[in-house]
Amino acid sequence: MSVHDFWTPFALEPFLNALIVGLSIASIWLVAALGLTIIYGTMGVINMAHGEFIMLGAYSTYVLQSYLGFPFLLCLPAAFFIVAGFGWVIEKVLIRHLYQRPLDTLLATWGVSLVLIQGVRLVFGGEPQYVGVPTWLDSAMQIGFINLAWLRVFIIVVSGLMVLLTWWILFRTVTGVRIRAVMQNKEMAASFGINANQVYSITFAYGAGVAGVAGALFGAFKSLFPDMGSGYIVEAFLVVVVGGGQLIGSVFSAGLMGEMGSVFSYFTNDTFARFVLFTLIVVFLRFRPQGLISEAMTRR
Amino acid sequence: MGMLELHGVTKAYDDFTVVESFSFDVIEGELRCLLGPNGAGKSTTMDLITGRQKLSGGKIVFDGRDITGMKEHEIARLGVGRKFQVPAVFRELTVRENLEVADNRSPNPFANMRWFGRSGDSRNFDQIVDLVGLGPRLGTQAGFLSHGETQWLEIGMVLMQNPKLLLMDEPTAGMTEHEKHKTSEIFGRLKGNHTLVVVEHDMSFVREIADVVTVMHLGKLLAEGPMKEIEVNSRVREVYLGSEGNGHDA
Amino acid sequence: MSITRRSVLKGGAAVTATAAAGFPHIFVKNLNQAWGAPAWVKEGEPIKVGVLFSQTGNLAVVENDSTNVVLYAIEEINKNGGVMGTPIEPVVVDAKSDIKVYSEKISELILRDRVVSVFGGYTSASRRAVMPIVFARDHLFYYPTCYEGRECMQNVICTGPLANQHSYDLIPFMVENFGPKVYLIGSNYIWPKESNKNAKVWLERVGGEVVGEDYVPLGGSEFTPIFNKVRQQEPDFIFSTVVGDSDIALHKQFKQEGFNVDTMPIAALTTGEIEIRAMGAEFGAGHFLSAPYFQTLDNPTNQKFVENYLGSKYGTGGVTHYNMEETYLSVYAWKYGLEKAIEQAGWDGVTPRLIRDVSGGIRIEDDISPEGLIWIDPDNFNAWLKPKIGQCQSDGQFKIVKAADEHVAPDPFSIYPERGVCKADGLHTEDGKVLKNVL
Amino acid sequence: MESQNIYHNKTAQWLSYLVVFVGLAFLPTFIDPFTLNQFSRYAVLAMLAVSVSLVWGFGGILSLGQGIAFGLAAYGMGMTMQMQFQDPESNPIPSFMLTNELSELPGLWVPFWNTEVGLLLALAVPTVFFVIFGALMFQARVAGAFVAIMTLAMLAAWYSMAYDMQPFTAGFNGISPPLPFDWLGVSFDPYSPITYWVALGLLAFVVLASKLVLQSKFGLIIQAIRDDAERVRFVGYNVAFYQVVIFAMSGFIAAIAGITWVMLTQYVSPVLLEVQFSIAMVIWAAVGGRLSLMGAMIGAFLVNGMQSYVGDAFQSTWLLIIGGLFILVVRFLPKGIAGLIETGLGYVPIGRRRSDSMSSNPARAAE
Repeated sequence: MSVHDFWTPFALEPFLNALIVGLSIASIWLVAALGLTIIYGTMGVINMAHGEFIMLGAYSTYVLQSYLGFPFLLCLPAAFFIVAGFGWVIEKVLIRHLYQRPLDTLLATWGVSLVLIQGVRLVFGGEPQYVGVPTWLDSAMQIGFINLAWLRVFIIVVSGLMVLLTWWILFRTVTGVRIRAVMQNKEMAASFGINANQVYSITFAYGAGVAGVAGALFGAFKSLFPDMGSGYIVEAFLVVVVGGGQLIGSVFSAGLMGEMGSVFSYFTNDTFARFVLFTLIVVFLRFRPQGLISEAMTRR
Repeated sequence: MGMLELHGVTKAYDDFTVVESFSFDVIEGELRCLLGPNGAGKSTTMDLITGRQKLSGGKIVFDGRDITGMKEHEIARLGVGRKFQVPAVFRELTVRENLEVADNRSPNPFANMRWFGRSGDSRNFDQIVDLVGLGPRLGTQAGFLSHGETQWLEIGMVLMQNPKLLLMDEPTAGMTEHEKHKTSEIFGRLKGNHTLVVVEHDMSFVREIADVVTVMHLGKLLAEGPMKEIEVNSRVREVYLGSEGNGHDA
Repeated sequence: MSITRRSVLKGGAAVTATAAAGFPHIFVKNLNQAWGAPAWVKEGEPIKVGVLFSQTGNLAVVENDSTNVVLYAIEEINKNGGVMGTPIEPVVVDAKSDIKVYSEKISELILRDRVVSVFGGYTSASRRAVMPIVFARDHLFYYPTCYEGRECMQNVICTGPLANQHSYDLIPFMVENFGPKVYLIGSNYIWPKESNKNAKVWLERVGGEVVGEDYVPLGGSEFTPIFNKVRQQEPDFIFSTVVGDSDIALHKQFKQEGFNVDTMPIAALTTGEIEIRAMGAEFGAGHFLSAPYFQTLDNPTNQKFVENYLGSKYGTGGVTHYNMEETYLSVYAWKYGLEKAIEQAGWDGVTPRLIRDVSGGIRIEDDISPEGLIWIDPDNFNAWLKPKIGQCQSDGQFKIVKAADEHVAPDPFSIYPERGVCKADGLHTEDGKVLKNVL
Repeated sequence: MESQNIYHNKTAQWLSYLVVFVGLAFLPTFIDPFTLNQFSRYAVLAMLAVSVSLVWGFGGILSLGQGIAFGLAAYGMGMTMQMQFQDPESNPIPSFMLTNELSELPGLWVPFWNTEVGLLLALAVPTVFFVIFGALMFQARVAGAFVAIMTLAMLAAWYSMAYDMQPFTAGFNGISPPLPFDWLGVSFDPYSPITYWVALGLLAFVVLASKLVLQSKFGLIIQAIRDDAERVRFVGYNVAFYQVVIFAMSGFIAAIAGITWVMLTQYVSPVLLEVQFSIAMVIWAAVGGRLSLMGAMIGAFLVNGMQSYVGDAFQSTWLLIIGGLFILVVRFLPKGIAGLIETGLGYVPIGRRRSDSMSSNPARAAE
């Protein structure tokens, strides 16, 4: 295999397009990792069932659309509430009892993911399902040499809106103040009369709901099958960890990883790009275990 | 030459200085108390000596060697033992196992893989157990000890290290009067044989044990001298009485 | 060697009871029998065959149909008198879509259940995982779907197309109708690469040109970077060997990226009825597929097959497709082989290997075979068949636009002639050696 | 004085190991070759569970990357066995390499012509990798969930690598050496008692060596690090060094398992490097009891045995059952089956201390 076969020659316009594709990939990573960022960043819980929350979001959309005739746009908020409900229950029944054992939450949520995958497979069968999207999302945008599917533009916009919404909730509402208070010091927050348990429930449900929206979006450009979520979990975690568990950090790390992925796969192939990316991340974490962005460490 | 010398030690975060060109000397066999109100920088100083935090400036000499910038375990191996403010023992191990771990005669993992002996036959295991009075509790898991017992266990662990210098961060914190009394007995027996630096809030306890007292305030040296002098020092009284009433624990 | 024998001895749970049954024969065909193992088949006693597909997990989507169609074929044969009056008994196991389980289950079938042959597998990975025990016990495995070839095994019979048969007509047809420039997109593993190499051979003959070649990870669903390059290269058509979920994502994103199916269609080797159903017909319409079988094939045998199969309890999937039909044929190939072996050596003399050895040249006529006559190559034991080209219509079914004029020979080493020639007894290399079980 | 529970009695522990292994050694007398092969496989999986128990239960390092060592060693063994089949004259390269335009054996494969060198590489490469990777992590004081994530990412990277480097690995299709492993004049037929004894012997070696190590002072220190790594530093131990050693040990065990696995299955593919598989190892250890080597071993036998036998009966609800079981174990039985046994045995002798905080406060290690 010669070098020429392996490397695509450089040309400016497609390269710029590759950068835009990178933006689109980044938005997918971001939307996949957003819920996890909220849950991990606030509660320190490693939720291995996150991918399955995404899957549940996709299947909710499928059910709402195919059986109840919901329009696609309405499915997004609906998926949010359905999966948030799921998350709320799981937090109450399981996660709540494991806050003292963070590694065990990781394992327990892995069990949850097995149950969810198989549960969905039992109910809907293993064959792939699909979600229809409005026709205006089924074409591509063309401005000059820039090409991007409208669906991708839509995902970029939705993910941007969700980041803004989350930011607004965290930093501009009373609930947000409570969440941040609990995040920084649970005991202190409790002494101010904040019910930490309630905050955790809300946060977990919100994070799950955001994952649900991600699932609803992903159903539009790929097929739905019960273990579709397991493909997201590693990447989503890397986005979160590299971003230091912060909202803004995840935005940056998703952007960075999306662009790197796109540019790598422009020059070489996708699989190799993954390997390079993962290795770089491991090395990066070695030197900055706290991620791209982290608050000053408080020590006693 | 002192056992422990701090020369202009400084620790600063971005816009905030916790310890500012702080110097002091501890000579061999001395029991030094380090006093100061909350936020004076006492625990930070302990962290700096033991390598838990990195210095922003100055240098630390221990037993004639510059230990500035060394790693925690290297400093500990040179003979600095430390007891923490919040007692830190291995909660899932028994009291005996805690003490065995603390007996650090060999740092090499491969040597320790071949070591199956009980520390019962080690240099001063029985003595130390006797000193901290945990003989009947040797088989108990450390997580089940009372608060006072946990403090004593940690003191015992520090002693098992056979250190040249013992740093004790608030050894009586959270103890009952009875427990405090027993602790001061332990210190009485350590005094003379060991070099100790004790951080303490409890004035009566300090009065019982201290030779020389160093007072810190806002990261700086405020006063140094025998307890009697310190108690009448007007600057100390100002700082202390201002913040902590009559100087006894609240 | 002595170890092997001992374990075999112990293996027959009923060694002492049945030793006598196998021993009296003078013409011992097989070591196992020499050592007193029971006969593989007995007249009047149900003949056990193994059915090794995934019924659970992600491969089940395709392999459930495989299990079903094998059971359907066995039921059909049994209804018509079985094998020379003796019924067939399928032993069905679930490989759980886990390669590790395939290898565990095949030994269960061979050693414990003592089936005479096994039908199984849909992926090359599962085929390779089960091979060692099949070789070691000189057993017989029917691999009923397409694969890359380039292997020469003495214990396998395959009824699907090899890489050299698959694009035989497709590439010339596409170049002729759409233009010479092609972009190759495949899943990142051996079969797509081998298929692309074969496609390039055909391209060279008809004056085509490869303008790009890309592979996505199995299960990958992100095609925008590749479509970005496609847009840059402006090919006349895309040749796709993308499989499974990725295939669905490919077709969906093709449309969403705004490409026109009329001027740059996808010519695929795998996008059949089942995949179209999973993506929605509007994403598949207009694209091309090369396969030996389509549900819409217009002949009485196929009409009967579709009608009967979909009407039976096995036909819950609602469609028939090429993989399913190839699996169906493998059961008949086995039946004919077994009958021939019994004629040759008697019931007691039948061994799995004997069935394989006599299967060369077996024909499945068009009164049985929905795709029309096929026969098993006597050298490499793959199938001679006629690939066909279908274009997907808006209802999700294919319109046959071209069928091969004559049968295409399977040739596993077509592009590696220097490696040797695959014959019944092994790969004959240039220096005159015969290598067994090359994979 | 120390503990009233016979579960904590070291002599009793060693005796129980003796009984179990001697019992297992006589298995070939009773069962058929297929079941024997199955048990050999379980023995390999038990090694993996033991390696998890060692590094996670006792070392406090939740490694989700045990599959790396397992997979790398498996590839080493697969390559060794494949080269035993190749012939320098007439059949110099494995057939899958043809697809990838290789006309001669790549340098990476050349050492595997020699079986001893191949075996050595299969064991050494993963172990050395674990040393380097461990040093990278533990010197930076990466701990807790971060270790889990980093090992996971590394595993995913290796998976992509094994999958993508098709000229060397055959990618997803995998390598299946057609003949049994042949060494020292013995052909290790996967279905023969001798192969079973090899697997069992290696398991016994792994378990007993781990047990010894845990009873040594090293074992105490490693458990102390699990409880409070920082405190151990102030005692004067180089925590990172200790963590690297235990991590590499677990990697070495997983490598032994990888070699044995290929001997038993004659097949290697990237599936061995899948995330699901590595997490499954943690599940076995957790179900059996992460704080007990024997428990982890039993967990592996039990979960896999159930999967083979009970799983078929339940078919599609099986994953549901195993997922649910796992949730219940994590939630209510953090010490797994071994914890149950410990509690059970606690009632047997007289004078056991009752402690109500047992369930919320995991009691002391079993070893």
